Amino acid sequence: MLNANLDELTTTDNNNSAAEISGIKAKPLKECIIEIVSDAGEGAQKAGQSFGSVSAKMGNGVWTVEIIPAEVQPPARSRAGASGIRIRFGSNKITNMGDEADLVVAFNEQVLYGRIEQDAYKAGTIILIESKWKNSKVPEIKEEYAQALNEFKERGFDVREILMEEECLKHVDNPSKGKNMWVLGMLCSIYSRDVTKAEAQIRHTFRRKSEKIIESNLRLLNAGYSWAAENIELKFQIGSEMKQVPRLVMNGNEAVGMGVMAAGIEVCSMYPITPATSVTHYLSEVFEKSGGLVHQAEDEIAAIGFAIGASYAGKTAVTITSGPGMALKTEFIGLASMAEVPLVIVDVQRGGPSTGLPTKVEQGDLLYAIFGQPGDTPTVVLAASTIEECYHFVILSRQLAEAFRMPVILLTDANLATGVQPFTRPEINLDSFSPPVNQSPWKKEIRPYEWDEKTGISQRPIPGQADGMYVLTGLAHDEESHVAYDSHINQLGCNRRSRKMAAIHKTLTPPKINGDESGDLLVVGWGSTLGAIEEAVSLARKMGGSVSSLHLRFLSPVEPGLEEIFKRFKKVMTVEINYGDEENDPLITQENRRRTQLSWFLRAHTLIDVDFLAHIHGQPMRPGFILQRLKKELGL
Amino acid sequence: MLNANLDELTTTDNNNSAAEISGIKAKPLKECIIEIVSDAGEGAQKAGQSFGSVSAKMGNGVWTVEIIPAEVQPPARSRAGASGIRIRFGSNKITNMGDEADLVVAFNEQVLYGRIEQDAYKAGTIILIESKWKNSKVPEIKEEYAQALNEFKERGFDVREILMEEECLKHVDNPSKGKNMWVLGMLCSIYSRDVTKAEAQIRHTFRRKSEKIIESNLRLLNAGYSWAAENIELKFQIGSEMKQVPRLVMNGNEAVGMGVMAAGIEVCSMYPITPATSVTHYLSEVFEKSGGLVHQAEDEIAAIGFAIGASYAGKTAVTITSGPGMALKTEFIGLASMAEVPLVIVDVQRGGPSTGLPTKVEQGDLLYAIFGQPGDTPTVVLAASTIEECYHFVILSRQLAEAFRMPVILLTDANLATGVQPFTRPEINLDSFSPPVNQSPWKKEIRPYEWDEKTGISQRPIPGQADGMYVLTGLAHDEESHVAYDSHINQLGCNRRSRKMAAIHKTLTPPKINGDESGDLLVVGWGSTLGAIEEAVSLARKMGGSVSSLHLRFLSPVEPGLEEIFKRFKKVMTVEINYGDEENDPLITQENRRRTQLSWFLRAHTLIDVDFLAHIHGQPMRPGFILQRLKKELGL
Amino acid sequence: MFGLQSECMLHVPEQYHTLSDYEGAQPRWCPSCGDHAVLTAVQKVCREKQLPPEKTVFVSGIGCSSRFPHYMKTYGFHGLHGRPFPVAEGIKFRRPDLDVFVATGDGDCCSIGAGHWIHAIRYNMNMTVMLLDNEIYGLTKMQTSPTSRKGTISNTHPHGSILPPINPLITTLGVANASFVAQTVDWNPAHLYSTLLAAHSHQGFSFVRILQRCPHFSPNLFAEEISNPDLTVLLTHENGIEAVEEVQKMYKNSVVHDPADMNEAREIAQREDLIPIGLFFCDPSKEQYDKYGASNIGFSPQKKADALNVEFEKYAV
Amino acid sequence: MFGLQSECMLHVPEQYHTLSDYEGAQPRWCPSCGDHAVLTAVQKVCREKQLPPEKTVFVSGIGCSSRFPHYMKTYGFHGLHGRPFPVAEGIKFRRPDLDVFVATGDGDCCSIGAGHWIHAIRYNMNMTVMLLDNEIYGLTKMQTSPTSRKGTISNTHPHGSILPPINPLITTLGVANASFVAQTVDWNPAHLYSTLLAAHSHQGFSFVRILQRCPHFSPNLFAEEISNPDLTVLLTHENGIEAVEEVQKMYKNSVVHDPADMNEAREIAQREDLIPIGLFFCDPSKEQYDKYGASNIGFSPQKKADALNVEFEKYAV
Ligand SMILES: Cc1ncc(C[n+]2csc(CCOP(=O)(O)OP(=O)(O)O)c2C)c(N)n1
Ligand SMILES: Cc1ncc(C[n+]2csc(CCOP(=O)(O)OP(=O)(O)O)c2C)c(N)n1
Ligand code: SF4
Ligand code: SF4
Ligand SMILES: [Mg+2]
Ligand SMILES: [Mg+2]
Repeated sequence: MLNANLDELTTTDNNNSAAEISGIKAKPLKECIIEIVSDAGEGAQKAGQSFGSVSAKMGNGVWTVEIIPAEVQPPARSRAGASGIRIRFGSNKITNMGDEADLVVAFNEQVLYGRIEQDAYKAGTIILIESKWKNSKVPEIKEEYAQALNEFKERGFDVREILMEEECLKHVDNPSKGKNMWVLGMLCSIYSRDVTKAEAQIRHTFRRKSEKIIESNLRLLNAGYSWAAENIELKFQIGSEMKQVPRLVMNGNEAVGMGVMAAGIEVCSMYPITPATSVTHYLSEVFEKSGGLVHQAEDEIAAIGFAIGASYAGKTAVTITSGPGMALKTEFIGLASMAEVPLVIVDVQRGGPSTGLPTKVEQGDLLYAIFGQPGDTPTVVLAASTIEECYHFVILSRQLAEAFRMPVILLTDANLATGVQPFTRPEINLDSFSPPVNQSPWKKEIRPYEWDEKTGISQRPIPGQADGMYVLTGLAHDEESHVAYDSHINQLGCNRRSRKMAAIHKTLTPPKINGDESGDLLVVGWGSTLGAIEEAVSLARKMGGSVSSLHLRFLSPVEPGLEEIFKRFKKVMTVEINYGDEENDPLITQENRRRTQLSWFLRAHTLIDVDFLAHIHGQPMRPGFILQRLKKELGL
Repeated sequence: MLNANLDELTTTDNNNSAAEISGIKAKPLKECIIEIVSDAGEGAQKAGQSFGSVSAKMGNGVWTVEIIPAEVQPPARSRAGASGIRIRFGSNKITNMGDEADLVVAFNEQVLYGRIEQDAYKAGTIILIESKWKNSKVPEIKEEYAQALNEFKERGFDVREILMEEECLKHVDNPSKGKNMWVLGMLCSIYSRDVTKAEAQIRHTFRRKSEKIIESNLRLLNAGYSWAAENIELKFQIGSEMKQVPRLVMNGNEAVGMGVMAAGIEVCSMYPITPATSVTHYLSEVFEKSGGLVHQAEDEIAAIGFAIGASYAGKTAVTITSGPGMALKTEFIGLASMAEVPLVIVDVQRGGPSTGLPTKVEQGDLLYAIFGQPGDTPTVVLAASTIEECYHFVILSRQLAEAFRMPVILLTDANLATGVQPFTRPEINLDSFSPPVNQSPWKKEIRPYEWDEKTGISQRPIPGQADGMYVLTGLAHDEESHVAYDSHINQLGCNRRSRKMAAIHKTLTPPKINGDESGDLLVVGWGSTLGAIEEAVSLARKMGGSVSSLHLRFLSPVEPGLEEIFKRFKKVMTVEINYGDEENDPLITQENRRRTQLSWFLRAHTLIDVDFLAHIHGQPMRPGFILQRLKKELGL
Repeated sequence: MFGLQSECMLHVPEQYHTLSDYEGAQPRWCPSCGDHAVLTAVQKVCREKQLPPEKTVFVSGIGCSSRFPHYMKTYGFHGLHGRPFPVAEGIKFRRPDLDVFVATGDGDCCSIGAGHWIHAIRYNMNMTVMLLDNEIYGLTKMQTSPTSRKGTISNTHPHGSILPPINPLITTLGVANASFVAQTVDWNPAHLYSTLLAAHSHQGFSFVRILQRCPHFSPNLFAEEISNPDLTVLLTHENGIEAVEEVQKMYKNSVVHDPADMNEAREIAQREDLIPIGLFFCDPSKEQYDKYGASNIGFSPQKKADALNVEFEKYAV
Repeated sequence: MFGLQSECMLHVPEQYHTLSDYEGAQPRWCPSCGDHAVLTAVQKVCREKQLPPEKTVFVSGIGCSSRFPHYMKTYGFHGLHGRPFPVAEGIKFRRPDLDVFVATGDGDCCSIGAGHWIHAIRYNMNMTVMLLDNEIYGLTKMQTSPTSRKGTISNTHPHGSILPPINPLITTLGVANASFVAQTVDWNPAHLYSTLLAAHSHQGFSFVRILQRCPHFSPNLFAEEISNPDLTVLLTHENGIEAVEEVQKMYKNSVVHDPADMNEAREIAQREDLIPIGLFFCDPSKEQYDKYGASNIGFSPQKKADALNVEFEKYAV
């Protein structure tokens, strides 16, 4: 099952010592954060992705995340137009995008401002900036550039001007098309990347382009590499300390898409919506080959209705969407729960409420997923915390949906969707590809909702099975699926559907605690904040803080043992990308404080006073932001 | 403002002593529950409503509630077809439908079975049954009837057979059309009702019919009255102990409809759905005259979008629906909250989940109303507990929606919708009819979301106001309503919208406690269960129980002081028509027990272990059901 | 998850199905409701075609008419108001072996379901669609429907409805990829039966509007047309609905209409003087989305695993 | 609640409005996006008609095209994807004094918004509707739209889309109560302007499909039609779009089409060989739902109180 690439990987030079390149001794680093920022369309992301892949192939831990402009069609050289990529890489596993960058390559000074507004840099951050602007024929630009450079220096940045385009012009006619590859070469030199791996990566990236284009890109790569070797005295070396196992590298949406295939799902029904759509872009390309199809429906209601129809007919189905699309699926989720149709629903969360922040991260759909239904609607809710889990949890979701005959909502978010990280290449399990139900003849005496008294579980017939015929309905119904408005039948049906949740709960184990089993502070998180929380906690622990963390994957039913665990800590606090009133806001009291979703949920669940640290900046949680609060809480 | 009818009312014979009718001494009663049950279409409801109105006019407290068949088009003489009415009336205010009936008039024996299955009767209940069936030419019917009568007697019912149709035939040709009026006459005699009031009521009910029809109905009324006076030895007298004030009598949906007019609302936008539709049936008749219009939209999404458009344009608007319709409104409610469009949303709750129990009562939309949105979406949620509140809370909802520029969800339910009760005739306040915004020129310097820092409140311009122009958006936006994805702007906007909730909270006072301020048990309720809870609590208190109750009208923000109040009681327990796992269900533990919606909410809010008593029988809560549990809890 | 038999290639016993093999629960419509006649006709079509009940699925929304599946002894899906089409499409998408029928009402299809309706026409999946058009909301007790005639007195328009009705035939004919559009009436069992039979035989989305009486809420709606057959015009053509003698005798007004002629179909559908019944348009060559859906079913687990492995390779480092 | 001035009878200062009075935020569409041309044409129409900006409301859904309101200096409502129509209807319902425009995209209107679209046509409220049809999803980055031609390569159909496109003109013409249906193109400013002017002048729901270039995602879509005006056919008629000389000179293919002729309108709309531009159908006599909405506005508080009192009487005991 292994391929050539992997053989390459296992023979990677695993040495950690400083290498010597072009005479300068490369400084060994444990890890590093770099950014490439530009106007939209200048290829910064492609360069960064290649850099990330090369680093992953060199055995590094990697996390890359796209910098998406705030505006859809931002004007050039504007703050709102900052587009690009951040790559955090190191000798060990990297789990989040980190805090301020160590080095940034900027194509103009205005986009840098955009990033400065996001607190992307610190004093000392190295700025490699395209300096053609200082020669601009437009006086305003010249002026803007000069002024910005002064300001950057005042802020303590280590600014180095580079005439990137001029350098490119030495090798190609139109530098605007390949500057990104020149930058990639430069970075490869600075960070002692294996340039043959970078070449291979370029060949892969441009595999559908002409040889001429590939050649030109390779030329620029090498030019950037040589130029840097000769002109820049920065040289770093990041070795690998990780066990070398076969790995895949992709973003969370690709991981969900692959998970859909690995789960043996046959129908993915969707309506485009950011940031979920790219899952289905990926599937639209390749799903056919694994015996599945994407259906682009006329809207989100139709998308889920279609998936429910397919599932009713015995075909495994998923529907994928984000916030506003989830809102539209409300009624059909209720039907799936009521009529017990297995269904996987993936919600790639974005900033809300309403249309909100379409491209940005938030964890604001938690309570909607659990309680967002008129009437009592048992639904399983799980959340992926890593890109790897994006893959595996789709498979798990299908299994739960079918075993318990109910809808399963899998929450991911915009941070996972666009973040890229290598993870262990999964084993493929042929069992996943089985059809959802045993299609041997149905026993006439078994009713379509023959609820097990204890677990609420029942087997379902599918069309085609003689003697299994029934009419599914969203009205109150008895075990025959006959419409029945009697008091006791309604009570019975609700009860049986609810028991499935207790049955699932029984199969869960308490969450693992990261850190000591008791102490001063317990941080509770869920979803994509995992890496940042654990990093902050481990930093605080190194500083002597008595703090641990735990991370929830199952939100409904929630994992067992929480109350008991919480009681072992003096204080419990969630970390969430969600809105919550601050304690010292005007008019706010303990009583009327509107709390973040998870903290609120956990209070009801444990009767323990769970506090929170939260923001809704549309940005991933940073370890530094969390650490700051931990230090305050722990008196460090 | 008072009318002739009211003058009549104030001169009502207020005497409580036993009257003498036809020689038999009428037995004085404090209160009484009677039912009329029949196949659908036999006019039982019309007779019962008239009886209720007459009783109200005689100064009694009254609660009538329709008995709606489980089936849409049930076959005749079937258990599922039981259709009719229950009237509970007494010398004091009546707040709920009570427990078992004292007397029932049945048009056939099968519908009685339907009611017996609902535990509508007890040993000793008097059954006046149409006995024509015993002469039926269909042997099965004869047999069924005979068998049923035996069984009824075995159950201890006081069965009296009456050849109703035969009696009617003495006065009219087609008894199937007027039997109900004959029954009304009979009941008037048994309960010493003022027959001239009954005549007036018939004239009113049939005011659009021909004089011939009215005459025929009057004839039957009087025939029934005389027949009973001569042939039935039952005679009761229910006096009035209530202060005689001008009153209106109507059901909760009519009260909502009148509230809409009284609130000065101009646009009611809806899509038909049971049990909400009758509000708009009523409004469709009369709204025009008070300067409003009902818009029947193509679906619920369009209905709320239309209302939001109207409100944006400065016209007060309401949208009215029930469970599945609420589900469809999810996305637009989010927009109204995000873009701060005042809007009243009335949700007449029915049994869920999904299509569920369309005609039956449940309180299952509570958490949906509060949390049913992707992202943080501050929304005011209030609930009417009485028919009177159905009226007043629409007015309050409009005021809140406009003062705080946000959506307000008003929850009622199927029990209030169809229950009929007299309440004090409200004062009409001309101020209610003002347009929503001050339409004098807008000051150019005021921004469209000029959020007050402390309260989050801002004034809004409406189209037509020069210098107020802005583009409303559901995307994250700043105070100018400009789309902005910056971290701090998103945080600011969410924060300002949230502060409005704290500001509303500050205006609320703690709920009044029914009973002692502290004790063994506190019962917490909301919505239509008020009457039953208070009745049960007062019965338990009379038995020596240390129990009090409180009833919430504001659920979001929730009324202040709860934690402090709860702490004064040894145990707190909600009473809800909602699903919750029973403690001793298989697999259920304290940890995985899925709790009812209000109890869950209050746990998070107060960190106090709030228990619950609940069912989802699709039936109103009965005082006896609650009392039973109170007795257990209190060791009575 | 199970692995015993798969891919819905189930064993269907060979036996002759009688009418009662298709009869489900006792219908609970009002006694003289037009839906009864439709049910009977459909059951006859099933028998005529000898559809295996277990391979037949009736899908509906919510409404009196949407109770239909309960009264069939087949598989059924009585879903959400306005949403029968997406569900039916999902059922059919990867199950070419199933026979799918949709029963919908004028509110269900033309009001809340209008968007799905338009798109269902365009998907043109092989299914038989019966629009039970009583020009009123039955189940919720007499509200105006989009097909209610202007001036209709209903509970939401007690002073008469404001707008002219939607004509479901013309609307359907206006959607790209429409492939079969017919109209019939509940009160002529022979024409009803022939029309449904033709609809079922057509490969694609067969849309049949059935004028349906709701005596409970609009007792006089079609009274005139029923008592006077001259108010009906019968569309005849060799490619049209099969000409039954009794039907032809009954309706003296008839026009020969070639169902390939879209322009004429629209002109006839537009007529307001007479009720045209028969086949308006039929084109079996239209693109069928269910063919796309069936294009890659039945892959073996190994084949799926292989495809996944190919993907892994692309992302391997 | 306030009581100072009411019933939206606001004082509008008399002044001459220049183009810049209608110019809102700097448009953020791609530089050569067709939406720019539409924006310019609309601003000219506003100036020509001297619409008071504060009495003008632009309503949209979500999409590139739905950014439109932000670029006007009037009131605006940039709402939810697929829902511009209900919002616009609500705005217009009780505000006859407002001029309402709707800007919508092919996904917004014809996919997720299809149901509302159908019903908006039927309501026939007085508003000007611009369907900016680029045959693709722009904002979400190139997915298939219902108007994408069969075989379109998009991110959701990388191997080519499956179905023939919906033709928004024919669909609109198929809905009862349609009152104004026209088509124009973004690349002919004169025709674009005349069409929008005519649409705005029409009393009722004026539906204009604008073929709109999205150079970002489908650079070659209308390239042929733009370079070769003979691929366009101009509809002319004395009751049609005003005949501007430069337009008539440009398009040699023209047909005289009476916009009262619905059947011919449908036939022309069906043509696939040429792009027909001009007025397909116009009937100002159709029922207008906004007239109903405006039928009882402006009641005094006392009148409302009196009506309520009458109701109280009915329910008094
Ligand atoms: C989301 C939702 N909205 C509204 C309803 C209420 N409802 C049920 S059936 C119906 C309309 C029925 O009319 P039609 O589709 O014409 O069917 P008919 O009863 O006339 O056969 C409505 C509005 C519902 N069940 N769900
Ligand atoms: C409920 C919902 N679903 C999906 C989306 C995502 N979305 C935004 S715009 C759009 C389609 C845009 O296409 P179109 O309407 O043709 O406008 P264009 O961008 O081409 O002008 C989609 C699917 C959304 N915002 N809301
Ligand atoms: S109400 Fe009308 S449509 Fe419904 S069952 Fe009765 S007759 Fe048929
Ligand atoms: S993506 Fe297309 S439609 Fe959107 S702004 Fe760019 S060119 Fe215009
Ligand atoms: Mg109908
Ligand atoms: Mg588009």
